[in-house]
Amino acid sequence: TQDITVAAASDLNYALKDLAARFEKKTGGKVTLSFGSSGNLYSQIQGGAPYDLFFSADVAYPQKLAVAGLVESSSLRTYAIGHLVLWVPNGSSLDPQRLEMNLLLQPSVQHIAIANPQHAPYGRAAMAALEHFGLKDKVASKLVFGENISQAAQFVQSGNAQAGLIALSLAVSPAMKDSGRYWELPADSYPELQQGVAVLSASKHKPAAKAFLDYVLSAEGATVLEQYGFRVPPGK
Amino acid sequence: MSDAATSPPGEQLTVRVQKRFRGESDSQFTLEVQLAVAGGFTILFGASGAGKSTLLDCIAGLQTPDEGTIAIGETILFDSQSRVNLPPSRRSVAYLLQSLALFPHMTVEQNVQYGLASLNKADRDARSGDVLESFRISSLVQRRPNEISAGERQRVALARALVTLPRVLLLDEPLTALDAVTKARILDDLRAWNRRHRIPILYVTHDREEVFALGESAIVLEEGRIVAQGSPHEVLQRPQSETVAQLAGFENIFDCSMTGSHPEYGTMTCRIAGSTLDLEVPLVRVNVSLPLRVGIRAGDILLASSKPQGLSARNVVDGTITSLEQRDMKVIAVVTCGPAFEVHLTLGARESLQLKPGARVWLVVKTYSCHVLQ
Amino acid sequence: MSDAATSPPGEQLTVRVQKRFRGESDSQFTLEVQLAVAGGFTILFGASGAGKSTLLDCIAGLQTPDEGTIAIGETILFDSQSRVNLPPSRRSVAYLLQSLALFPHMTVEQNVQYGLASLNKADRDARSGDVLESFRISSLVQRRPNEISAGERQRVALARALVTLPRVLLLDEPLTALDAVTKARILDDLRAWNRRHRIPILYVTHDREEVFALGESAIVLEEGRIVAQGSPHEVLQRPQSETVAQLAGFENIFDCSMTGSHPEYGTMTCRIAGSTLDLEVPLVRVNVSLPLRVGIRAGDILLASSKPQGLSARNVVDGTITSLEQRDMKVIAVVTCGPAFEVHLTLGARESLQLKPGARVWLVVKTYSCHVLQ
Amino acid sequence: MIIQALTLTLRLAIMVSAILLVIGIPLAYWLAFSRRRWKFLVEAIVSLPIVLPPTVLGFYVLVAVGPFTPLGRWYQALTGHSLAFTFEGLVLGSVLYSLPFAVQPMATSFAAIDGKLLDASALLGASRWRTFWRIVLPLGLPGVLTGLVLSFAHTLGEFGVVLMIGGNIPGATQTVSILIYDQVQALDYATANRTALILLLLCFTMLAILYGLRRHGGRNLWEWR
Amino acid sequence: MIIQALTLTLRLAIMVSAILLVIGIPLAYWLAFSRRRWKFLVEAIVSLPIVLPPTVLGFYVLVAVGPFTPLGRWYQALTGHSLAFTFEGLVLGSVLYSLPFAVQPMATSFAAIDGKLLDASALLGASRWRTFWRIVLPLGLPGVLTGLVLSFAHTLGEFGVVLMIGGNIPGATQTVSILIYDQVQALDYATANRTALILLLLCFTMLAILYGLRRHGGRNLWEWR
Ligand SMILES: Nc1ncnc2c1ncn2[C@@H]1O[C@H](COP(=O)(O)OP(=O)(O)OP(=O)(O)O)[C@@H](O)[C@H]1O
Ligand SMILES: Nc1ncnc2c1ncn2[C@@H]1O[C@H](COP(=O)(O)OP(=O)(O)OP(=O)(O)O)[C@@H](O)[C@H]1O
Ligand SMILES: [Mg+2]
Ligand SMILES: [Mg+2]
Repeated sequence: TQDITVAAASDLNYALKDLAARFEKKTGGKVTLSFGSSGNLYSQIQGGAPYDLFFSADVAYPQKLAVAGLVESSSLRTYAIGHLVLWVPNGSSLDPQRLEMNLLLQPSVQHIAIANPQHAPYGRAAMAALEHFGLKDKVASKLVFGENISQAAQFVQSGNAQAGLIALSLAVSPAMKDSGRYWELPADSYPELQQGVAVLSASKHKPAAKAFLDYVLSAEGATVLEQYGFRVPPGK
Repeated sequence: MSDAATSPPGEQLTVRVQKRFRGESDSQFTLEVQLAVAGGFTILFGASGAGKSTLLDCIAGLQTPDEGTIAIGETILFDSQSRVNLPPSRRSVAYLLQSLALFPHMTVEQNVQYGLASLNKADRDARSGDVLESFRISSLVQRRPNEISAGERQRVALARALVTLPRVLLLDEPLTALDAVTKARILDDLRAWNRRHRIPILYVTHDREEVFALGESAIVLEEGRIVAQGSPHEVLQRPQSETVAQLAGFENIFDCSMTGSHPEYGTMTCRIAGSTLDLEVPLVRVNVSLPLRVGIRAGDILLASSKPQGLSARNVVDGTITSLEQRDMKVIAVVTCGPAFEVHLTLGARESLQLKPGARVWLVVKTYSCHVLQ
Repeated sequence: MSDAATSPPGEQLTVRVQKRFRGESDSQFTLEVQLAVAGGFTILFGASGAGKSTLLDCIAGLQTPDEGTIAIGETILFDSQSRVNLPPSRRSVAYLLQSLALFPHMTVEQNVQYGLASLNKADRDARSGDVLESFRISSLVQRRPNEISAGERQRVALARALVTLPRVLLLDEPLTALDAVTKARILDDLRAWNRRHRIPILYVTHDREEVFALGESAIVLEEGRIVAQGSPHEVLQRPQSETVAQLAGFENIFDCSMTGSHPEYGTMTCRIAGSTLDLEVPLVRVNVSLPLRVGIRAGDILLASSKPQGLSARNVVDGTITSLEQRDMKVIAVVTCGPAFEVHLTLGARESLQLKPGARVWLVVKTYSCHVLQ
Repeated sequence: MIIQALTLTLRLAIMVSAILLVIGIPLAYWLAFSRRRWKFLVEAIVSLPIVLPPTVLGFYVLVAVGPFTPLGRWYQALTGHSLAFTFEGLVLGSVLYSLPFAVQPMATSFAAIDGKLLDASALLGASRWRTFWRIVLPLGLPGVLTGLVLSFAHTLGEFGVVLMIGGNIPGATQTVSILIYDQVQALDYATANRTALILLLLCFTMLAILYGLRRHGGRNLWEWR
Repeated sequence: MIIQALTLTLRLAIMVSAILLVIGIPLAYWLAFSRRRWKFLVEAIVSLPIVLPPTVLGFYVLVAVGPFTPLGRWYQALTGHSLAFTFEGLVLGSVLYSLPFAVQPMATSFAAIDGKLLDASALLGASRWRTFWRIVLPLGLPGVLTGLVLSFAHTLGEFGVVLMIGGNIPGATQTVSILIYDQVQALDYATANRTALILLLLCFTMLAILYGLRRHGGRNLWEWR
């Protein structure tokens, strides 16, 4: 079995570490994980980065890479669907379950953290959700933007933003699970956050990469992903 | 610099310091002096490395003595016991450093006026203008130190120190880079300045002319210790140590032993070692068991071409001219009569006596021209 | 420094340069000289700011002349026409800068050996050891420049320049910070060095003693121009310009007009302006319509307490002593006889003539002691 | 948008440079002339901020000024708002992060001044204050200038700290650096190139003028050697 | 993992500092002593890399060394592999980004050396080369040291360029900075704090030793004032 290097979006941090550990135990192959923002990883793959597998936070990046021939189109899959939650820290007096999106209109909410909608998938989803609830203009001046969804989470978690629209995968992560409360946004309030994966054309360890990909897409993989706040696309 | 009225004598500078430099194993230097400097010029004289600059540094506060006291009048500048140590800026001491330390980024004028911050512009200009004028550097006011000559720089630094109104003035070889004419002029200015201010001035120089032009008293330093003190004449004419003697310009120094004493005349006789020549010298209280030395200035010895008669001088010795050399306006003759004497003569004397190497001559030395050293 | 054999005369340094500093509106300085310097000491003499350091800077390559040529023997160092301009490092010129420029981060020894990189360690040590020994600074070898006295620094810088074997040596006031004894010793060393090497040495000094101790020839600079050139005696005894006269120590300078000429005796008579006093002076080819000046050294004037008879001196004038002051070993008398004359006497003369202010005296001035300046 | 970001960036850089002048020069003075035993510890600490990744430094600052710390609460009580996501927050973070770049060259320059000149100034009765203004500062000017240029340029380019503390709010805390970063992340290379080019040209012009001035006109100020 | 990252980081920082010594000192020398008219342009250019956000600079470097440029192809042909995502790539990026921090303080220090000393050296027959080694370098050492400390620390802390060019591959291109950044991104604050603390302590110790040495033992080298 061969060693592989996997490039993955930051929101997969916990889930993939768990999956990689299980996979290594099972097969004996070594999986090296390299996390980054999907945009950076995209640029790096364009620059010839020596990754074997690319787990993106959306499908657009792998699709673009497929068009450019940098990933194998045949391997392109949606491996998970992300969820958006409204998150407040424990110290907050506001109850997201009760107020739902109206929480954002409370005067005590001065800053709302989201990821940057220009390039982060969760940011785009958050903007869509705000529009869906008719809040976009009302809260526009309260928005602060993280480089990625982790930074958005840090904004709220440190208390500097009073609420944030972040990934469910982060909200249930060990780091945040006990430090705040959340309300999961209805799935129809924003476009589905499909997260795509593909094997790099330049990979020298394609069989191993495919093996790991298969494992992630397997039923066992799906269970793990669900556990970390992702939903697995139907029909898989 | 017009007011020539003499001010009453001012405060006195008293110094007692000890300062040791710990050399890297080999050499070591200790300054250990005690002195009181009254108003007016006190010349600090001493060989290179004798500790003159170190002493001034201690007074100005640039170096901290290991032990001692420094005071101007009643004001204590430094006291190792009571741990007083005023910073240089509060000592009211003006100090012309040997290295000048002109501010390179300021013009000559800005340099000179630096110490006058408390005055208004008109007064500042007047004060600095006067000094610059009399030091002949007023045409340079807009230049920077790197654009003027070394002698000009020295005058700027002197002007900078003088325009402030210090309680003590320290000048470390202030006129070395100057030609005779400029130097004479500035010496005049310094004398006039001194008449008006009468503050203690410690003036370091190696130049005997400056000593006599300025000095009201003199201090001789030797290896960090004071070896002589008094008026310039006292110090240099009655030298008690060989260093002072050499500094004072004794071209002739002889090892002698006492052969007789004539207390009634205030004289004694000494024989120059290795010869049969006796000299009559002034009687001094000496330890007879120690070797004596007698110093005679070459300029104090007279030459005669025939044996002189009926002179008051007691030492008349005949000898032969072994060399005759002209240097500057001076003729330097060496006369051998057992020991060799160096004699300085005028050009006129050589001519009128028709001196030539090989000629027989008589040396005439007055008793009081013989200086007993120990 | 033991080998005392005199080397044959070496190459000659020829200089013709023009260099102008453009002052900020007010003052301006132009150096414009042409000179040839043979092996041995050539003294460069001149008032502060006369351009001495600038001339040396040009020769060493630290400043670029506006125009001219500089060559050592056949080697052209600088030529504005053919655009030759060797960098200082390739001129084989050793230069003791007035500012010394010792390397602050190196020990005395490292400083002195800096120019000896091409030698092996043993030779380096031998060469520098000799010089350091004879300059009496060998105990300081491990110190840094900021840990030694100013005079010691000066000797280190001199040693550093001398240990290299240059083709030309430039020394800018190398001994100013030294006491008489140390200076005399180093002058001896320099003379010995010169005997062995015979390279052109340009030596700047303000000190007449150094001029006569070292100088084989002398050049006088005045406001950037050479005003006199020749042996020290020629230059200073027959001064043709007032600056040189003052430098040469003429205490008495009188404006005169010619009243008669006696070509047969080689003399002429001059009347001191504003008086009826005639002086007999040597005959010189002068432009009668221009004012004349006559310079007389105070030391060349004799005093007599009664009218002298049967003397060869032609100028005998009676006057009155108006002041009598002792300075150093010298008595300075001012005698008024219409104009006032300064006269320098020995202490002995004062005593034997029993001179006092107010006393009537006769001034005796030899014709050849009167120097005509124009 | 780029105009807005540019204005903000320049305001930030000028503000940070000004503050660094005010706190950097005294600190540099102290580092250069103090004789305290523990000076070297302070020297080491001053350089520490830059060994942390900027984002991480930013994160720590964010936590420190957040409502869960005494500092954050105190500031909130004092001013009525939090430091995070404000211009003042950006200034704080940037000052912290550029401090060593300002202080170190200044301290080096100050320490290189000939001690005899400081002595001479004191001997002429000048207070430490006067000596500082008339001697230390003019003679140390090249170092001060270097420190300023480095910290100014560094503030222009830094985005980790700024993003973290500022929250990337257009018009309020979005600097040009963040803008370019966003454009690159959005794969909008053409716009990113244009923005970067504008920034580079602007800075190049400013630096060239500065260095050119120093060389030609500014002789009075610092080319007195 | 932290050991691995630390080793890599130190290797990188030492390498970068060494290279900056080798190219920074001559460049600083030129900047300090050249009399070219256009020197001020070079001075301005040297400072330019730091006005770009590091990630963006990294991005441009990545493009420049990528397979679509002559430079990238030439390097690939020469060495058989690309510069990107290798240790050498990290070194390149870091050198570029830390250059101003190294060069500027050095140039300032060199320019402050008393010209008379350089004259004296030349007069003693020393070549420019010897003058440089024996006079300029020892007397400019405080500036060289400042430049080194700043660029060393900056290389330790910088992660934008490194992340972009290196690609965050543990063991190959993952520096401590990136590691800490990753840990913060993963919201794993406890680990991040620990890693940051280790880095800070390490650097603090190194800097304190360096500054302490300079103060006490190293007198021979640079405390000759
Ligand atoms: N950079 C400059 N700009 C303008 N004038 C200058 C500059 N350097 C020197 N000078 C002037 O040139 C003249 C000659 O200077 P130089 O240093 O050669 O004099 P010097 O004969 O060596 O005097 P000193 O005996 O005082 O050392 C002086 O009047 C000085 O003011
Ligand atoms: N920092 C130091 N460490 C060790 N010795 C020193 C230090 N500074 C001075 N000395 C020594 O102290 C002695 C006195 O130095 P000082 O500068 O006072 O002499 P000086 O009388 O002024 O001589 P000069 O006439 O040459 O200027 C010298 O022998 C010198 O070598
Ligand atoms: Mg001294
Ligand atoms: Mg000169």
